[in-house]
Amino acid sequence: MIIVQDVVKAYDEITPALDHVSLQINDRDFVFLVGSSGAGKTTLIRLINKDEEPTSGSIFVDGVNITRLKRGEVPSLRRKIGVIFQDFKLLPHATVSENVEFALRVVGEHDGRGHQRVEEAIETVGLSAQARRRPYQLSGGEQQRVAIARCLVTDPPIVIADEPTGNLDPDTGWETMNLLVRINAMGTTVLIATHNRELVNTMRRRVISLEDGKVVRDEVGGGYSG
Amino acid sequence: MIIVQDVVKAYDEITPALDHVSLQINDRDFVFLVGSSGAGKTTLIRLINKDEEPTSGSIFVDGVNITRLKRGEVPSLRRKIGVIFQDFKLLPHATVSENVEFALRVVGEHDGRGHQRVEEAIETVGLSAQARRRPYQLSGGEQQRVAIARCLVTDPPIVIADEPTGNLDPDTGWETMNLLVRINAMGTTVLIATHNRELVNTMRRRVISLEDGKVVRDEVGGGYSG
Amino acid sequence: MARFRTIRYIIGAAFGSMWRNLLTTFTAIITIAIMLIVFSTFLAVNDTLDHMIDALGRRTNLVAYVQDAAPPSEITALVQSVSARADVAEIVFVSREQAADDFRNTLSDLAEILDVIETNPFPASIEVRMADPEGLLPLADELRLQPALIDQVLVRADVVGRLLRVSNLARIGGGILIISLGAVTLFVIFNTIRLAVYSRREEIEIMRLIGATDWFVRGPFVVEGAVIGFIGAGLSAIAVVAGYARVGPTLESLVSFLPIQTQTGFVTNLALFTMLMGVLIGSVGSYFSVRRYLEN
Amino acid sequence: MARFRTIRYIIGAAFGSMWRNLLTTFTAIITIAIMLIVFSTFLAVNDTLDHMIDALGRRTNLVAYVQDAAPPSEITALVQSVSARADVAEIVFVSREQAADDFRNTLSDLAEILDVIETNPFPASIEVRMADPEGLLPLADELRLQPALIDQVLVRADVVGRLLRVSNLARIGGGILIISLGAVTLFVIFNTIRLAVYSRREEIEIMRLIGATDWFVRGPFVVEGAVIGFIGAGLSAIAVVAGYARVGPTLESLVSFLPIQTQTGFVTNLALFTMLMGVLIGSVGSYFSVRRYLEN
Ligand SMILES: Nc1ncnc2c1ncn2[C@@H]1O[C@H](COP(=O)(O)OP(=O)(O)OP(=O)(O)O)[C@@H](O)[C@H]1O
Ligand SMILES: Nc1ncnc2c1ncn2[C@@H]1O[C@H](COP(=O)(O)OP(=O)(O)OP(=O)(O)O)[C@@H](O)[C@H]1O
Ligand SMILES: [Mg+2]
Ligand SMILES: [Mg+2]
Repeated sequence: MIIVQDVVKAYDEITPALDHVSLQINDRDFVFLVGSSGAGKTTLIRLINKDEEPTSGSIFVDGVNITRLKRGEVPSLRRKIGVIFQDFKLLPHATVSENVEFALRVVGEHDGRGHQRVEEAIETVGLSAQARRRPYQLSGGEQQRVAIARCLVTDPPIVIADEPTGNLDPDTGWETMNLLVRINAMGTTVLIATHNRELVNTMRRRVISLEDGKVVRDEVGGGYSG
Repeated sequence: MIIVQDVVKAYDEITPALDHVSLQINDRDFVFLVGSSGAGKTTLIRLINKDEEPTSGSIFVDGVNITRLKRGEVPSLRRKIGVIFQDFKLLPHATVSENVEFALRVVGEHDGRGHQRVEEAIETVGLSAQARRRPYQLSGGEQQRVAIARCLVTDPPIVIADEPTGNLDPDTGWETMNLLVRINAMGTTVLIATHNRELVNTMRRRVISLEDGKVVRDEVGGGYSG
Repeated sequence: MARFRTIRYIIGAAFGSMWRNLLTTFTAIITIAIMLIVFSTFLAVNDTLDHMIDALGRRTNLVAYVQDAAPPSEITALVQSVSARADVAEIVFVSREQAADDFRNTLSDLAEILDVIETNPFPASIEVRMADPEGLLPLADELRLQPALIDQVLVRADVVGRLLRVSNLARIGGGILIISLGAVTLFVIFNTIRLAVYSRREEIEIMRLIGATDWFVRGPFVVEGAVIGFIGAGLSAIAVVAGYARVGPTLESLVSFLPIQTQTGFVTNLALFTMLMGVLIGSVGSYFSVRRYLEN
Repeated sequence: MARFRTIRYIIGAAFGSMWRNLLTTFTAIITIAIMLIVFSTFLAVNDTLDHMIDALGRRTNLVAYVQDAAPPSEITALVQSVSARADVAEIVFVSREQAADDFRNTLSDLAEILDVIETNPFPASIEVRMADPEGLLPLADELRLQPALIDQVLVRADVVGRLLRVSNLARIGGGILIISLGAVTLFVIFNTIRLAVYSRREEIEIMRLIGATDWFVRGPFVVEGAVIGFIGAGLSAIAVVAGYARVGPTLESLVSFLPIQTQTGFVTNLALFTMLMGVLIGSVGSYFSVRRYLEN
């Protein structure tokens, strides 16, 4: 469960990126986060992953106030949350396999079945043929799928995807979305920041809408806008 | 005018990224390049910008065989072609203004009216408030719009946009597309690689469709698929 | 088991990254090697000079010229009584012939003078080296009280004083130079590591964002630093030991008029010390270089 | 006009990037400064030793001991005829008293011997320094043909030879060390620049993709390298000139028995040379470091 309580995030003195945001995402929820460019979606995700600190307010993940975490406790929070980053954040010198494997090692689950899990994750996003390539040898969409595979391989209880279909063609985008729906059905909490109107409108799930850092709509079964 | 003649591009020994591609884009054309992830769109753009060399075949830009260009002649080719890169390729340490300004300096047009042109370009993509920020202080969509402003500020005769709306919300995406339509109307040749089905289907322009590195369709007034 | 896998991963990752950044690895090794070669050559030279100064300082500091007419037996008795004193380290009787020979040997470029002079101008003497310089003047006074045996007593206070000054200067100067050069060496090596890590800051940032612990991120860097330091220092140790073995004897024979002595033991210790330093500098340097990017 | 704008941009960009990467700029400057300080200190020491060896080598290399009974007028005539020879650089007549004084002065720690001996054992002599060492042995033979005036002729072939050996050794050794240390200095500085540029390779790649010419990309790096080299070398020059002015006289007075001379002229030239080198190394180093990323 993620609880965001009256959070303000001001990077600088101009307008804050998040302006008194409160919301609650329960376990097993499937939530879309929408809003125009610069609305604050990525900022919210960064705060939940404790990559940035809120200016004020608090955030609870599974009952723990993460703004109070000590340095050494941050890794275990991040292992609980799998993030698909908007800019992928792949290790530039590692191959596709190594990138996915690395996530498994980080959570300490790279055991006997490790290689198999890595291969399965890569297979799931359709990149088996590219497994030995490095990020700069991949197309934009392929890089995005590596990011997805790396997030899913560890089976985290919470998955946060930031614009996971931005570089994917509609078909691959749909497959990705179905994948997220499947893992949600198996118990994973899923939060997706997206601009993909088609997907949001078709899936009719809970939609949280941000505008200039404020929550302007939080609707179960909503569409992309209005 | 861009002429691609029987071009093969094989990064490695497996399947080639481009497989005997031939196509012609006339001056003032407005062309969509579609195809699933990994189809070869970015590869084709890279070849036209001479960022990669074709394995075989030749490419002519304004009558010049660019595969024959010497090292020293490449910059003038690239100044003729404005590219909006899929991964933005912004100078990481420069501000938004400086990034846009840099493009103007490169073409040697940063004269008396330089600052004004930079400001106008930034204004056009709606980033005046962020002009002093650096790329890592911008949202994904804002970075994409900086890339667009940088490409347009120099008024190049050819504009190539690689997935220019991937990180933009539908409204901003439409604005961007209208911008490209406007500059096309003023004489600029425009080539857009995109996955945005909605845009392609609505605009009904010429669509070139790639699949596994082959041109499978080249249709004036086409839709996203078939 | 999990811990063992992690350690294996860290070592593997270290070697992987060394292999991937081969040029950087190589230049880091060479930088460490040459800085340590410069530094340990300097240490070796300094040690040799130290020994030389020691040897010079160990020379006689009191000479009593014996009356030509003194009876040998009384002189022998005198020598024995003096050598019995606790503050005397060494006492030597130098005959007239020996004195002339010594002059010829130590100052060969003036030796011809003796051939010109034709007579031997040197008197016999008793040369004393003190264990405790404090006793020097009292002993001189005592000897002066026996004019029948001793013609004149010379205390080389001047020479001793000057030598001590030179030796102190050399020690202080050497110390300052060693510390400065050591600092330069450390700075250059640390800086090389720092810049190498700087170019991988993005990688560090990504690892942290995925949830890697500090040690998981840092481990490979520290191991890599230790290995690079070890190889670099090893090269330096080989170069210094081999170089010393080759240059030492040549030098010794060339400047035989100075009490130079090659100290193979010292150089071996120096080599071991260098290796240890290499590993330490490499790993500690990496540790701190990475820490900067872990903390913000 | 466009060209002028470009140059202004390049200089502005260079200072901008120095300011942005302040830590890297700073460490590059310090690295250059300390490497050049080590190098020029070494050059200055080497130059001083060179002068010392020269001065030692300028000492007499032929001594003719004059018969005590020789008439002074004939000796004067002989001196004049020898000094007229083209291959003789200098000729000095040393009286008996002078000989004793010289001995006392140059070897003060042996001077007491003269007091002990009580008579003056030194004969008068004619000391000759050759302009051309080739003439040494023929001149000696000529002098030996006048036994009425000249008692004995000593050719210091041994001393000269040994001195030449030491001096050659010092010159060769010094040369090797200068070249090695110069190479180390260059390597460390180039490597620092290389790593600094490496961490900005992405930037270079982007500039090229937008259509920047090689010089547009490279210009700021080269200017930056030159400025950093200039500042680093300037610091080194200041340190060396100031250090020399302070240490030189102290050293001179401490080891007055050796012909050491502080060469302020040399150090000033060295400082200027260092500055030039700094600018050159910095700009050329940047040029080549950037070239790697321009070419692929
Ligand atoms: N490090 C930063 N420093 C200053 N401002 C920042 C920083 N990061 C983000 N911002 C600003 O905060 C606002 C929200 O950014 P955020 O990345 O959360 O937007 P977003 O909703 O993810 O947009 P997009 O859909 O374009 O990715 C933007 O205006 C952005 O410019
Ligand atoms: N440098 C490279 N080395 C090897 N293979 C490469 C390299 N760059 C691209 N490829 C491969 O070539 C194929 C075409 O890539 P390209 O980037 O052109 O695809 P794309 O159509 O732009 O896809 P996307 O929509 O995902 O961006 C992909 O399968 C990719 O893995
Ligand atoms: Mg975002
Ligand atoms: Mg692409």
